[in-house]
Amino acid sequence: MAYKVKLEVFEGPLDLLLHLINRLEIDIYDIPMAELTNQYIEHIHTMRVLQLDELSEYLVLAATLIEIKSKMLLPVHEEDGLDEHQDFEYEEDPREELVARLMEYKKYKEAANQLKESADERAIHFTKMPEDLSHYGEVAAPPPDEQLNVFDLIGAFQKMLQRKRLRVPLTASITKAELSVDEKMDDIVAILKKKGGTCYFDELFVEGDLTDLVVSFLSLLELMKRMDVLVWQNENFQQLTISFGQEGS
Amino acid sequence: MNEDEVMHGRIESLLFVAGDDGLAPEQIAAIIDSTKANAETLLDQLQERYENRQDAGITLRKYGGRYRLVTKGEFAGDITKMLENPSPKSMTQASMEVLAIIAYKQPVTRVEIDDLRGVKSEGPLQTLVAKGFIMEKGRLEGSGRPILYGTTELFLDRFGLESIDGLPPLTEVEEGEQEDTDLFMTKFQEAFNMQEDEGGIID
Amino acid sequence: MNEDEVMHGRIESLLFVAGDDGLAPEQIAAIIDSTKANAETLLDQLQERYENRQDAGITLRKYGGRYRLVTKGEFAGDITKMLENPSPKSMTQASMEVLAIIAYKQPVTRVEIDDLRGVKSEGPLQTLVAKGFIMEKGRLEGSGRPILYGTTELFLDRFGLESIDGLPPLTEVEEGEQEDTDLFMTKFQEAFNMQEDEGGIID
Repeated sequence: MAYKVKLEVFEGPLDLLLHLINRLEIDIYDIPMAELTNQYIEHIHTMRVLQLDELSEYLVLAATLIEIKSKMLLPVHEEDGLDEHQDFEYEEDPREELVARLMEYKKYKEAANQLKESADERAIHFTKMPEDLSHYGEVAAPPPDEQLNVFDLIGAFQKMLQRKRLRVPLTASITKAELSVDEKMDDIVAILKKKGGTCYFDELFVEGDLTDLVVSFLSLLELMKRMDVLVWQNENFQQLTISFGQEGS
Repeated sequence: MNEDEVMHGRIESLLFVAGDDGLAPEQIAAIIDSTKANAETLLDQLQERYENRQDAGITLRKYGGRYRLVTKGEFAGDITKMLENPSPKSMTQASMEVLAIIAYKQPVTRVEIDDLRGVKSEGPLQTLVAKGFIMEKGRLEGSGRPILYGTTELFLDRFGLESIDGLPPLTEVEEGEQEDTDLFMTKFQEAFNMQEDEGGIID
Repeated sequence: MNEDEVMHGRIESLLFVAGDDGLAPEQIAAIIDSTKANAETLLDQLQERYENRQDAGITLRKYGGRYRLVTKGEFAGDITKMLENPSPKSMTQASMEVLAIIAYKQPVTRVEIDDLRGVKSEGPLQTLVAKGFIMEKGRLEGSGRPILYGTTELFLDRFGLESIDGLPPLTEVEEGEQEDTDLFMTKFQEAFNMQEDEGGIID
């Protein structure tokens, strides 16, 4: 099992190759192609057993490796007095492109780690929500002419979600008491109607703070007691489903 | 003294993040591992500092048993000016949030938006209607018949969308929500047990 | 000096109100009726004060061209305690790689990213869009007119960068830099452990 996880952590064929190069303590600028190719193929063989989704991409690189290996086996020029190794230093090395790709990939892989560190540093600084300025006056707002950005919308949404995470109740003693059970019962009926008469239990408890959730639950209990709604489940451990009772519309 | 200074810093950071919600002295005491009385002494000292320091734009107020940071009264004029000098982005985070919720969840009621944001959204909604980005799309059947909001043609135009289906998916968000739900349910369980002990029900 | 102190107070109150939105120096200049350069000087002074004052729980940071108040790093523990928030799910290695490529090479197409990584990046791209870290920055002229991706303001904020130029330079790997590789493997191991903690690989 641990082995499997270790294989899954490779982010692609180049990542696997970098790993092998490091593990075999190979000089990346003088890769022994035969050895590396064998190791690589051995690895993807194991991965094939695991039905890796991106197997095809791994195979493409395997083909490249084999191609490079065979190119290196071919005598390029028969010049007297030079052994094969030296030969490659003057001729174009078939490994060159692969090495360049690996180095380029490695650069960004390291940049990713640096970025992660920056994100971690940023994450320890908390901020607050903008103050509600509506009581200072209306923001005069003619339709803006400039093109706005959908991605700003997503950004805003994500910021909100983050804040929501921060708004997890400070302590259990807080009672906002904004919603009564009666009001919440109406809300639940409204949700049910909107969802066409049936909804999952969880859908009633997606939003709100702790108090809201407690009130929602009590409201649901009350509705069940009155037989306004039914709560049922198809099988054990399945989601609870809420629907209108006989009295409901 | 030095020790106290650090405590003031700690408390300031807590109050800052708590924002509008503020904090009860008991909560502060629990976090800084001290007594309520000590927390209150520190809060009093902190308030005195804010009042005496000319370079402080904020001060400490106690409303309904909870302490919160607020801006000093003398800067109200500047804050009003902020409204006249909107951000170059031209829409506030609040408006963008509300617009995002409506765009992705439409048709949606104000109560749903408030719930999701954890804060009242009356102001941003008015702004968005005034800007012509959202409109009433009917009313929900049921108690109160609340207004359902949806986006307008102008919204599509200004945001360069062919149709509302052209919005990029928020798949990751759904996952996050699910996690939140799990967390909430754990909390809920705790609270429920607690309430049973107290023998009461929140109303 | 006294004059400056009052200015610091004014600016603090503005930044407090703006919260997460932050303020651009131009906005502050407009509100306090001064020049951008002067506003920036005052902001620098303010930041220095925050950093030097032990009793300050907050400080000033500039992310993506906008100044905002944030809590000091040393109080993160207290705040986490207060919020009882689970730390946000960290991103997968795949998403981080794609994000790094986009950050440094933007604008860039999916095909370029795929080529560089030697693996399809569709999933991570969608995640990054949904998280609000990347956006479409137009399309490449030519066959198929592929989408060009770039980073967003939110990316700068969440990664603590003043601007995209603030990215650390890419390290060119020197020949025979074994140490570097070791470091890389350490990181790799860390990332691997982290993912194990998450209990699986998300795509």
